[in-house]
Amino acid sequence: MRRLYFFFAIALLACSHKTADQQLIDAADPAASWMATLQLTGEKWLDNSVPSSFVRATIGAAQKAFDKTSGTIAQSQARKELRDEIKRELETARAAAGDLQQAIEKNDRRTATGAVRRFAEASAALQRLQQQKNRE
Amino acid sequence: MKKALTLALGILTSVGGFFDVGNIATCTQAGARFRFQLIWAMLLATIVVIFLVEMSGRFAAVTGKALPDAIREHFGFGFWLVPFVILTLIHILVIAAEIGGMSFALHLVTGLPLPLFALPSAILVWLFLWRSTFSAIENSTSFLGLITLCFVAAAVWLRPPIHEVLRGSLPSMPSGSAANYWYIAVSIVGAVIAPFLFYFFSSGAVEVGWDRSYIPVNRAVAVIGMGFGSVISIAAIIVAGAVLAPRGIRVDDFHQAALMLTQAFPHWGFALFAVSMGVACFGAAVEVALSTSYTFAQTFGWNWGEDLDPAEDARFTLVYTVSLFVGSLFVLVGFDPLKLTLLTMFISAAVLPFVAAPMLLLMNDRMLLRDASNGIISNIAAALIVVMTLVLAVVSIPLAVMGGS
Amino acid sequence: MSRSVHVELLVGRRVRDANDRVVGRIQAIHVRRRGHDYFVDEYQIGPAALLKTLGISAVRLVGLPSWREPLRIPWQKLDLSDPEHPRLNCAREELERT
Amino acid sequence: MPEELEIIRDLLDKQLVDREETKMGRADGIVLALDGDGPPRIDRLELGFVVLARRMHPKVEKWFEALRRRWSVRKSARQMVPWSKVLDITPKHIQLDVNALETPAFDWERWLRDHIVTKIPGANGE
Repeated sequence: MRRLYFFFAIALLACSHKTADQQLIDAADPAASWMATLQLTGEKWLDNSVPSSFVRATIGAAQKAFDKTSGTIAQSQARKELRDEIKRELETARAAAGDLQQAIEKNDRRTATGAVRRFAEASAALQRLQQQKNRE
Repeated sequence: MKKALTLALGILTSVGGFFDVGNIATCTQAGARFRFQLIWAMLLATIVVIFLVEMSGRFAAVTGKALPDAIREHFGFGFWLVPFVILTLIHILVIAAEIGGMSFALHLVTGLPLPLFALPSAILVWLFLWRSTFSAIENSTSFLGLITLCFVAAAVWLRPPIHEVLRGSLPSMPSGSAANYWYIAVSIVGAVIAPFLFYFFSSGAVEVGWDRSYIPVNRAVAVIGMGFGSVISIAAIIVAGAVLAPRGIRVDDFHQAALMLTQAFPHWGFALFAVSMGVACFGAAVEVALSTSYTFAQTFGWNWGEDLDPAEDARFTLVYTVSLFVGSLFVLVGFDPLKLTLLTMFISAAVLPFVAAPMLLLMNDRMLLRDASNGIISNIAAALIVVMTLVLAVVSIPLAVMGGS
Repeated sequence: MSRSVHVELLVGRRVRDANDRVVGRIQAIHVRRRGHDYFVDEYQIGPAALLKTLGISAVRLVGLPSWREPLRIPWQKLDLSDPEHPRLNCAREELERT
Repeated sequence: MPEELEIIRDLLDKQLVDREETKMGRADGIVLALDGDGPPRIDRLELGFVVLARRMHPKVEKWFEALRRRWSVRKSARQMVPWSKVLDITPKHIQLDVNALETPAFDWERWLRDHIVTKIPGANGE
């Protein structure tokens, strides 16, 4: 029986120091999902498939999720570089959301296209973090 | 001829009652998070619900009594009290979730804030119940429900990889996070095997006056009706799996699911999703509100029946009026419709034993059913169902804590 | 002095015999018709009686050997002066012999 | 009327209907009379929330009683139906020789109908 406890202790230890980073990446998962949602929403707006009111409502909901994630970053004990990287992606997404908001009010398709591209990059970056974590 | 008409109506009823806010929420989450891996959960739930719906219809046809009526009379008020209280809470929560679904659909179409539509949705359902007879209700809600076929059309149009869909139809271990996988699987089952379904179905059978000769019709209605509703739900899983999963979009909010039809139907996709959701939730809200009144009326022995004018059964009318109003308060206060729906589906899964067990006991009562009581197959199925619901109930609480993130 | 007993409160009450030992719970009350009125014939105690009342034969549902026959108490043997505590006016064994 | 019955299975909690088979509540309670040294006789049926409340728990009954005194519509808490009023006993219901609308069982129904339901258009299906 003793070996079992030994094995169990090692397993706990192994994942505990990584837990902070892992937890932060998992916590950022909804934000990545919302970035992908805004990307799709922007694309569909450009295809005239969705009304502006829907885009506005989706941006609102996304911003709430971004705020929640930035709150989690503030309290997280994960590695500094990791926290900064996620914060950077969040800022990109937040700015892009603001631009998309203006773009749909002024029907400015060029800015909207730019915003959609930035959503794509930000969500791709966070998804890469997720894949790296899964491979470790 | 009358039987053929009843068969058609019965099937339509099951379509109307089957696909609702619970299915939309759980199927889009399952597809978005695990692509086609959870189709088996929907298939399993459908088989179980077909058995349970067939039994409740057969019981009503043979004894002329609906389930709440029979359970109270047979096991006594003390025994019935606990399931009755639980069922009432579930009824209120499901009404709230359905009104949440309707309000979200109206929010999509108009862009106005969601809580604004809580009372209007409840009043719309109330007006429909107040003025219609049972059969009028059933035909129209189900007919409207056919619009949800757009999910099937979208699933076919997207041409998902068949081998992957088939592999998903067999139970499998999760690739992603296990807790979330089983959390969604349990909520899928909770959404399909909704407790009100049997109580409503048996009351409906009494309303339209089924008798022993309707047992074959009842079986056909259960199989085709539930099967039909299940096809639409599986289509929703496939569409979410094909459109949302590759983009890494999780469904934490209904807004994230609202675009899933736009890939197949660029111009109509958005409107189709809104109308489908609105109509499906409206049909379900009508049925759940009615089911609440049936359960109360049969428990206390009041005159009941939607065919009576409101003046003739004031208490029956009062029950669905109050439950619709109380249900709408949840949405008015600002509960998020998706979280409210998932919570409701979870509690439904957790209380299934309380609801299924009394029914299965009844189905074995030779005195009441004589030769129509459960055969060996139904009994084995019944025993498996009770065990499954117990496992679900036990497993759902820890899962909600771990998997619910 | 005519007293009355509420059946709905009698259901499931534990019955004690003359030696204060618990005999079982009241699960069924059989009555027989004379004219328009019905008069109690016997009471039945125990799990088998409960199952019979619920119309389920244990054999059929679960496949267990059905419990032994319910204990039957002729009406005159049960003292209902205190409905909260029904008492047999004889020992338990006496009942089982008949 | 059947020769033999089992009170709990065949009578208690049974659906009650009047002469025209209008549903009028359930046999929430059954009272046996212990008169003289003969066997107990079924004396009457009882209906009403108070009867049900007492079956749940004496405390619930007191709470119901207080509630009822303050603003209840019903004149008497529990309605008693003498056994002589029983017309027929079938597996589906117990038929009573009464007119449901006049019985206290319908106090609530009448009150709701007169005060709320009929005030709303379309109540009588016109």
